[in-house]
Amino acid sequence: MAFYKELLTLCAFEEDEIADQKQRIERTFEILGLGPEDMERAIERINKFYAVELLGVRKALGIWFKELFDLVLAKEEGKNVIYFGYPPPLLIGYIIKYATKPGNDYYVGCPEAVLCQVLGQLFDKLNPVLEAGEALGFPPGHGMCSMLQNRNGALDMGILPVPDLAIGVSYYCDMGPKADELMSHRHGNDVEYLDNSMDSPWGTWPDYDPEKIKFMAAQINKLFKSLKNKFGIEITDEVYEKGNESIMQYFMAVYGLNHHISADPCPLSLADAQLILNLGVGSTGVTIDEGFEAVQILTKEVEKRVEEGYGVVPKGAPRVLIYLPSFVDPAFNNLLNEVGLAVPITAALLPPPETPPPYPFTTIAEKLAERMMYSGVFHSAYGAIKFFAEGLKSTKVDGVIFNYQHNCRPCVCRSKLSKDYLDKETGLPMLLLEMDFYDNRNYSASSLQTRLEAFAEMLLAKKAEANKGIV
Amino acid sequence: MAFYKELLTLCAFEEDEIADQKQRIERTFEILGLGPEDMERAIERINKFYAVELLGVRKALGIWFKELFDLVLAKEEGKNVIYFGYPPPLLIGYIIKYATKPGNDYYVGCPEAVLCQVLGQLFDKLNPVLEAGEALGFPPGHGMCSMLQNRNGALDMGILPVPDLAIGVSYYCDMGPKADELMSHRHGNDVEYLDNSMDSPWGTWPDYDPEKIKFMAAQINKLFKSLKNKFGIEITDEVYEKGNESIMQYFMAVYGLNHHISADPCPLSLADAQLILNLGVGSTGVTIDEGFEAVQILTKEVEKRVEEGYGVVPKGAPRVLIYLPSFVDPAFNNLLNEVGLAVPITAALLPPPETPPPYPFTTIAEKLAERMMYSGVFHSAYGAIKFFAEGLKSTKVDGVIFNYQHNCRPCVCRSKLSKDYLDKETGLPMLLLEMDFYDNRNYSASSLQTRLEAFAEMLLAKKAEANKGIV
Amino acid sequence: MALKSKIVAGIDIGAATAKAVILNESKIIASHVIPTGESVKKAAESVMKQTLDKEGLSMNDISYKIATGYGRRAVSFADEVITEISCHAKGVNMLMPDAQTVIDIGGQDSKVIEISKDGNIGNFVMNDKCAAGTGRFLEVMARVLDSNINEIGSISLNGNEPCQISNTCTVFAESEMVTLRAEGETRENIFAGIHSAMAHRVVIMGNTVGFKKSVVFTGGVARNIGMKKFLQERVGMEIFVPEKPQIIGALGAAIVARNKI
Amino acid sequence: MALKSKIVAGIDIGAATAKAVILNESKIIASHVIPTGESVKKAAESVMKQTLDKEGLSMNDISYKIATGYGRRAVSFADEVITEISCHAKGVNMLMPDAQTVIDIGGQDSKVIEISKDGNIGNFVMNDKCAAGTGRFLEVMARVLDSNINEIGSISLNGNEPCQISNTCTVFAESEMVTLRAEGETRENIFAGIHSAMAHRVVIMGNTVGFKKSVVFTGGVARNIGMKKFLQERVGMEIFVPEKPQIIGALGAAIVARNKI
Repeated sequence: MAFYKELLTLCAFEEDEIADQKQRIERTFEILGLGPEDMERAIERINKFYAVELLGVRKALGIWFKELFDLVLAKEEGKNVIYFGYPPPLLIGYIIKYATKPGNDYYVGCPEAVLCQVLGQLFDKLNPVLEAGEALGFPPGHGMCSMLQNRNGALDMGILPVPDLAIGVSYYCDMGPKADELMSHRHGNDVEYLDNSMDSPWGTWPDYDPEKIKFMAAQINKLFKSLKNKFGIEITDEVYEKGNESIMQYFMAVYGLNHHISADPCPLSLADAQLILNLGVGSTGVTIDEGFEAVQILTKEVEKRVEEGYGVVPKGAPRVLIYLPSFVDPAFNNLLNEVGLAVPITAALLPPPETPPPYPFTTIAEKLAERMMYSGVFHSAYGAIKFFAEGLKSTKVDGVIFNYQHNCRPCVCRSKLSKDYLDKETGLPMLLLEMDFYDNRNYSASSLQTRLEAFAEMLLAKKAEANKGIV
Repeated sequence: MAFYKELLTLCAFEEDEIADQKQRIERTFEILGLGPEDMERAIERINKFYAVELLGVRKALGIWFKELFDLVLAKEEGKNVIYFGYPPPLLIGYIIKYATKPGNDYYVGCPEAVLCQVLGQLFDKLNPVLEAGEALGFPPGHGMCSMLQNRNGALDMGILPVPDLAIGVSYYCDMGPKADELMSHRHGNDVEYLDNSMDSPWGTWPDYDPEKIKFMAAQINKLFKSLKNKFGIEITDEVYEKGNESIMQYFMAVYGLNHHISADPCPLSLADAQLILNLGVGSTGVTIDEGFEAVQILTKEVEKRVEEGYGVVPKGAPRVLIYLPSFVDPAFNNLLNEVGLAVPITAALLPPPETPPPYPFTTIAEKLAERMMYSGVFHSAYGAIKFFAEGLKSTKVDGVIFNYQHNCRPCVCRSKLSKDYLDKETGLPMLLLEMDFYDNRNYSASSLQTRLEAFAEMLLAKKAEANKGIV
Repeated sequence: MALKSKIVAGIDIGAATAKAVILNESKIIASHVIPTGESVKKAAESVMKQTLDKEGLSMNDISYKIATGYGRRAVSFADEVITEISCHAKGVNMLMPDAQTVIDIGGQDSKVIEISKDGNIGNFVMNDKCAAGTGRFLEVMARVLDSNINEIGSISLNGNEPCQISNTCTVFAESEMVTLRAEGETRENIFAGIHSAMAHRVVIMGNTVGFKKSVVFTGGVARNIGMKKFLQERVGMEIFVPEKPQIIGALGAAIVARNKI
Repeated sequence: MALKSKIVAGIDIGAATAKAVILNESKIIASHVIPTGESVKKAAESVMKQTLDKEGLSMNDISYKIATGYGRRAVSFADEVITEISCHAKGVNMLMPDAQTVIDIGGQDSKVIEISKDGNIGNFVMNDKCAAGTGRFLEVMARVLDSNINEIGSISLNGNEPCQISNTCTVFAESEMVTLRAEGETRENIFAGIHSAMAHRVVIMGNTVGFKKSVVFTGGVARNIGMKKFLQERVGMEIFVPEKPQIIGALGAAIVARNKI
């Protein structure tokens, strides 16, 4: 039996699918240096961290593997390769992918997210990649997150195809484009920048300087022009509308799933939820085609759990909102449940405020730029916090875990502001946690666990005190 | 005798000037909590680190003190206060200052640079300010440079006046504006952003996307409009031209001084040179009026040293170019000379390449934006490195010290690229050094010294080997 | 069996020391502290046994046992585990009901805890990625100057001019020490500087939670009178240190155990 | 006095140990190593005296003395000071003229040095803000596992499955150790993991300079055979360790001294 068969079967691959894909699978694992021992470790980790009894979870795992194969083999399979940086311009990525769907001859995605999830969370083998990134000038402690380390490191190790075009994004963090510049210097690929600056005065969101939209729209149009000239890809109104529809369909399904997750007792672990959530972030390929189905299957399974009263934590457990499910390690995500916290929702799924965006832009590029601005997080610290605070008010939770990338300067600068502001606006207890996207090298697991447990103990005690009970 | 008299006399203050300014001086020192012991320490440090026998050096020290008084007392003296971030939009700052010169009722400057120089380098008393900044959410190891820590920390300690307007700048680093947002949240001041993104593809400088100039020009015009509406300040063509002239006069004088410093033996220490260089960076106030004179005096004194064959290092000492004179500590700057290295030039004074900027922009705002883009360092990593490499070729040095702020992501990402590229282009030995703007808290002085000494030993050996000599 | 059922135990296994407290209703009838050594499991068994021996008790006499501290999950005989953060709040609350703030500095981490009215955690902060404000930091510094960790606190009180120890990283602070030593600075001033710097770091961290009266200082480092002094200076209010500050976590665990029976 | 004039000395005062070498033309006639202890000044005098005593020499017999190492400036009797980076290049160049690369790992820092044709520094890199790749790191780890620093290298060779020691910070690596220990991992595997991680860190740093044949490993840590093995694995070529790797800096200083007379 092929050494990877057990693993892929666990991840909902069909027998003939494995046979059909034999060459692709073996070539991918060869490039990544993944052998039988790695498969065993991944199986062990998957069984330990994920609810593999749920077909939806297994399907999601399978999609991640397919994303990995498509990514690693893209060039060898004669595809054009387009990368975008992190945090990804999702909608733009989806729309490009949609435009190129007919020929199926493009890879469009965010490779660092795929590596983080599969090589990191599933195989626990991202460290050599991060170290290769460090060796390029992204050492730890230099304000470089592991997302920046891992793409450049992987390219230097030769385990990722060199893209035909990289879309550098600076609307949130100014470092992605520098990492892209380093990449194009070393590998000679083209880069197009999607620039904007996450700078608006405190208190202004949802208003902003329309000049920013015009600038970013010009950047997006430049990208569209380059896509046309270089690849013949045309972003027409129809492509925009249809692409948009297909993504909205996916995300509405995720919202629907989340609705069930917010039951009491909480029926799905954060590790499982994260698998699905990050699919939308990390990829634009297989997710569009197969992700929707996986979410639907999982939703049915979760519905059933709710009907049966099944919970990953006891009914009545303190409910927390987490800012971002961790990329670090599924162990961290599960830890939240282990210490007795229900995690019904993440910030990514908070409902948008009811105020509409203030300016009626009409072109595709302007509409895309405005949607990003309106999301708050790319507007300003205030925009991000305010959006979060408004969403929190509509959500019944007992506390908030604000976990932030300790090397991410937008996050860091916002962390303390957030705690102060949210404290004032909502009065909810908030735990600040420093993390990185993938960095099991730099956190002390036992100290993390103590903090989470203590937070759970505190929330339980507060609930008991509120009910005039005694612990 | 007033406890500060000896210090200010050392810094070229006249007796009646001290008497006239008594109240201002005492009030400033009171606000900053500087007493007799601090004066003693500053005197000791100044005598130790600077060539106080040179009137030009003493004048420069005096100007820094005047900048400090003007800054700290600005609000109490009824002035309007305008701050700009670091790295400062110098030309814009100068022009605003020039426009407000007639009434002398504005403070326009970069407060963190003044604090770094005076409270830090002269008094060695910046640590409490940095710690106050840390407490606000700028802890060390979070990719926040000490410039960001120190302005916000000082505002929170109440030792800096709250500005009427802060000009947030993100054309180089995206964090200044976030720090500005934190400031305006806490202190309620207005902020105007000068946005741009330092993202252009590798290899393109001096070309760039003209859209960037248009965007930045729109930002500058927005600032101008706000200056007019808020303060009635008008940036006319005449103000632009005259303001520009007065700065160019100052900088040409600095270039002239530098010409003499590049003699062999090197006649001026880096600590002394840095005092003058940073004046141009840290302030737009007294420097315009008195800085020019100080530079002229110093130039004459240095000329005399050259005539007499006086050097701060022996004739024939290895010559190095340093990327940035340190803000950390004058001890570091002097260390270069102590280990036997002549430092005839810093990157800031490299001659610009001969290629003119590619696009003929005409409005004031566009011209300002284009000048920044053309300087390379705000263009891209490539722009910064290429500009540096071209300048290096026209300069006779034996090695390069590339010291970079370890928390500064644009610098960090560029550091290794620079070493590789400069190695290829120039073959010059290059020492990479991690620093911060002011952070004697985070470096090991003895290890720094060992590296500098070893670099000097290496350069000496290479010179000897080249001359077929034997060490 | 009425008597027996009221006897409970709290066991606190820290990175440096293992502690046990045996409680009979509200009375501490025995407590003990030993170094944790190489095996946390063995340390837990050993400290429990030695504490029981003091009063001639056996494990069967204890009706409920709660483990806390860094090694809490390795205490196989415990009925339950609770974090040391809750336990310090509980322990302090029993000894000083009006106390609102705990500063707990242990071997590997430091915490500032707000105590709620009922003696639970109201809020807390714990050092994240940096060990500069922990007992380990003091230990390394003591070793650099060939000094006994138990003496450096009182030595520091004799420093009339604390050195400015500016480094925030343990490793670099160490090389700073070596330099000061080479420059002939006195041990007193160096230790005063170290304690002052460390107190500052803890207070910066604790400001997120705030320091409300009364403030109690617990954990092994609380026996260090130099640290108490410099913390008081930095916080700007009186700080109380219980008689046996290192057993407060174990005491808190025992109190929770008592409430379970 | 022709004889006397050819005798020179090199003194290398490191953070952990003080070393002296006495050279007569090209022959090492005496060498000695002592712990640096609390006073670098005293250590310098003491190691010099003990080295002289071995051959019944006195300070007057030495015509030129060069000090190097972290405490070089405290060696009051030295005629000159030179960095240990130059000295390691010189020392290795004398022992192995075809060597092009030195890996020097001392107590407080680590360096990778390229040797020029003439035995000078061709290029070098030294750890900057992190002590994770230094002797201090190993020392801390040894102490956590109650082990002798001189034995951990050979212990590590018996680890058949090196643990993944992923933490890059000394302090966090330490807590990782504690966890592994609590989980029952063997000392052998833990030490193998520590050595492997540290070797990797040194090699990442050294890649800036590159590793050209032959590579020589010097400094106190070079006596650690585990570190040699893991460095070889990471560098991918054979690494040579001189007989007394810790005296190479002092030897280099003596060689430069010899060239001065």
